[in-house]
Amino acid sequence: MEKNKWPPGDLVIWFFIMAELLVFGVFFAAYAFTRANNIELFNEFQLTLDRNAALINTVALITSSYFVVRAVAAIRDDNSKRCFHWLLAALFMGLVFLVVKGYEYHHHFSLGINLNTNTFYMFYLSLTFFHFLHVILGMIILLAVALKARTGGYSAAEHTGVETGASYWHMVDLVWMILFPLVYVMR
Amino acid sequence: MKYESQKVAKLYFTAAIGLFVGQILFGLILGAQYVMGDFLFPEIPFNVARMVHTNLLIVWLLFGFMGAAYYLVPEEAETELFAPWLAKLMFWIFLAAGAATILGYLLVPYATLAELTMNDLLPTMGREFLEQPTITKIGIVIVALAFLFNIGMTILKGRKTVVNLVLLMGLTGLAVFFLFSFFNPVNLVMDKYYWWWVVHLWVEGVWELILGAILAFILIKTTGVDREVIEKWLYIIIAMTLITGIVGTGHHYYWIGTPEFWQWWGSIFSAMEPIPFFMMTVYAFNMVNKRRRNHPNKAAVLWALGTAVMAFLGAGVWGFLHTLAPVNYYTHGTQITAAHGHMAFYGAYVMIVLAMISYSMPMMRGREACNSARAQSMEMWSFWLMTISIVFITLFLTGAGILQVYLQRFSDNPMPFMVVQDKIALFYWLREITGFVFLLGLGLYIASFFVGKNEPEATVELAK
Amino acid sequence: MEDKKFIRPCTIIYLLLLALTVTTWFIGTKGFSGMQISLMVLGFALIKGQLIGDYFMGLKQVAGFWRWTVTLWLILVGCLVSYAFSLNA
Amino acid sequence: MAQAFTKAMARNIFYGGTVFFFLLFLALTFQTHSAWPDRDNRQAINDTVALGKKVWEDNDCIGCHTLLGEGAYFAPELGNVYKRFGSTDAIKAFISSRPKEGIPGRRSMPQFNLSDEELTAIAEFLKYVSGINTANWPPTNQG
Repeated sequence: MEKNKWPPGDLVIWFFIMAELLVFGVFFAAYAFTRANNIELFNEFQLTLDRNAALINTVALITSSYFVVRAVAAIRDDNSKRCFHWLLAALFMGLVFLVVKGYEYHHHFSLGINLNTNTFYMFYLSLTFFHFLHVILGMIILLAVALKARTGGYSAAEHTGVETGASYWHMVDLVWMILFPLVYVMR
Repeated sequence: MKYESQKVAKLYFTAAIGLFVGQILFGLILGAQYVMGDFLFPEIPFNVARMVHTNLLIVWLLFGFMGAAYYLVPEEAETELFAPWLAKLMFWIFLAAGAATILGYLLVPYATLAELTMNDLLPTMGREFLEQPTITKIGIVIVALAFLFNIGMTILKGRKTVVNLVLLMGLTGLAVFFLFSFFNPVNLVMDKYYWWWVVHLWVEGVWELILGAILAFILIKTTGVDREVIEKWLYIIIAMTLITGIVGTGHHYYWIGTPEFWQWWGSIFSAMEPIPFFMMTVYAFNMVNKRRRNHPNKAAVLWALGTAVMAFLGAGVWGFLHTLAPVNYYTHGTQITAAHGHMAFYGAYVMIVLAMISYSMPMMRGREACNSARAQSMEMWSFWLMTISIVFITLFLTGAGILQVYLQRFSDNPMPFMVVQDKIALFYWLREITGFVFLLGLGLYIASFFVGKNEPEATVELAK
Repeated sequence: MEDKKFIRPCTIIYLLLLALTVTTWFIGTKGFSGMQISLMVLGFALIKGQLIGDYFMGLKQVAGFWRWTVTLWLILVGCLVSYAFSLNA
Repeated sequence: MAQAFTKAMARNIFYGGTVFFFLLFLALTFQTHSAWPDRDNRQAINDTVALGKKVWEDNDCIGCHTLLGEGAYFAPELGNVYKRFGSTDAIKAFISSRPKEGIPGRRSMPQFNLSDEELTAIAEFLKYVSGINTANWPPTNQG
């Protein structure tokens, strides 16, 4: 099969995907190295996190990403309507993520936990909240793409917008794939 | 120059250069006081000279930005300025207010000035860079509003280009964030926190939009590269600037009573602040290399490229040097900060204003496109003198800073501040001498406006 | 059809991602700890990341620099994190 | 068909990114506010300290000194001067003993002719500042 020179979507988004990955990468490394100096603290408070909620969220994001893959496939097939439906499904899974994560935050905040409580919670809240905001941003992008798809704004010949939104959304998923084990599981 | 009303910029630029000279003279006084502690004491104490030095810098850069806006907005919008009379009126008001404030600093003790201007009604004075009496601050707001109105109406009735839009956003942000200078709680930590919303969000936020817009304008004009390409780059650069710069404010929140999560957030985001500056360097050189024509104003192109390089070095590299929290723990509040400040301001803001002056002044003075070859060559000499001087000033201050950090904070037997100052006096002497070379460069710069007046304009052939 | 060629591997990848996720979760709920376990979990995460990059993001169909962007990032993060976890093991 | 490196996309990222990060900044600011009661020594603030801050500002002390590392680098750091000098009396004595005409050849603090009340106030202000939790900055007592 003929290979492309460029990744799917608008190239600009890929520059920002790289920038975002860089920031998250630095955050991950900072977490890991700080943990190395505070192992007891990190191990103790990691246990207070809700791993079941994190599982639901991981599944939600993977599923959502998969739905977006289907949406891209649909538009390549010139089927705007199907593309729109898959995007809606993806958005719904994004919403699931936000609700579950919101529930987790509610739990922590009701215990009076915030960025200043201790180093572990500082990292936990910083990392997940920064990611949380990315989920919201990604959903806004997907929503914009979905609305345009519904009015037939894309076609098999021209659907850069769908691919752009999809690439960003996969990045949000990708980051969570590392975040979940690092913060919730590895000890 | 296509529109008569653009000429109002000439007033602004003239004032800017005049105040620039004042700034440098007071810089030399400060440098002398660093090595001869009793110089001009008690007539002009250090704090007064420093206020004059920094306030003149801010005011002349504002004059420069306004002049640049009055010149480029009508040309971009393809229409005359909305109200040239208002621009002239505001010029004189601003100049008078600025001059009165500086004279106030110099003629009466600061405490008396505070009393005379009724600072107690709304105390805003006595904080770094915001030393202006409250009434001057209110005056600045009024001038800024009138200016924004004038520029905004011009843009509204004319063509809406990205350059104009970004410039307008930058100038609006400048006015909006200045409002935080009126917030001065007794709680020092809160005071400092919001003080940075003026200072940081200006110089590492909205001012960079202004810088980006002016640079884009100059590049469009001098290289003939497609506007679409330049505007796209402009968007990406300012996007990166704000994405890194807003949370990057956190690098000021390490040691002033703010919570410790800022050490992480500030370090990570401010470590990325050099990226937009690097992109700006790449972009400026790229555009010049891809130029569709050779502009005969070589000096303006030199200033524009110089801005890109020096902003990256001063703001990007020298900023990065001490932005990470573990490093900043030792360097915070030392000559390292001063070194960074000098090169960053010169590279990013002084040079962009001089680039704009260099590009537009010849046309406002009746030339077709540029000055004579002799005037340009003199101007380029001044470019190199001033730029190399500032590089050396930065290096000397960095040397002083490194020694200061070691002797005062890092060694086994930390020495008192004043003892350390004596030990690093050599660097201060070198800095002061270099300052005179800078003044020489500035003198040449001004002289370049007066030489070769009767000679023909430089042509493209000569420019190659 | 082009369509199926694209979807089918993605569906398989999707199921694979789910399986790895559940495994990770299982290790987490059991509270297993230690360097070997941690590195294994990290390994799963890196594999998941690579799959997402290759198939969902479609980088497998790309040649040249961009093909390796996600991979490079994963290697970098993987090295830093595993080094940090090996420090006090 | 991708590859277009479009201006519209760059614009959207600029607007989206700016709003996004400004909101993030506001969220962090909110967290900062909630952390302050434990760090900023607000319980020490009273009318004397308020007057002290006014004296500090009205004489532009920041024009020579740093306070918590911010200001001019011409004279010593004062955020920890209370700890360095050991008492408010020592601070008052230093300020009031500055010679009017300076010291030949050396840097000298001007004589500000402060009243007793103002002297007490500035010393109390500096004492309040020394109680702010600065994450162990400065590294040494010398500032």
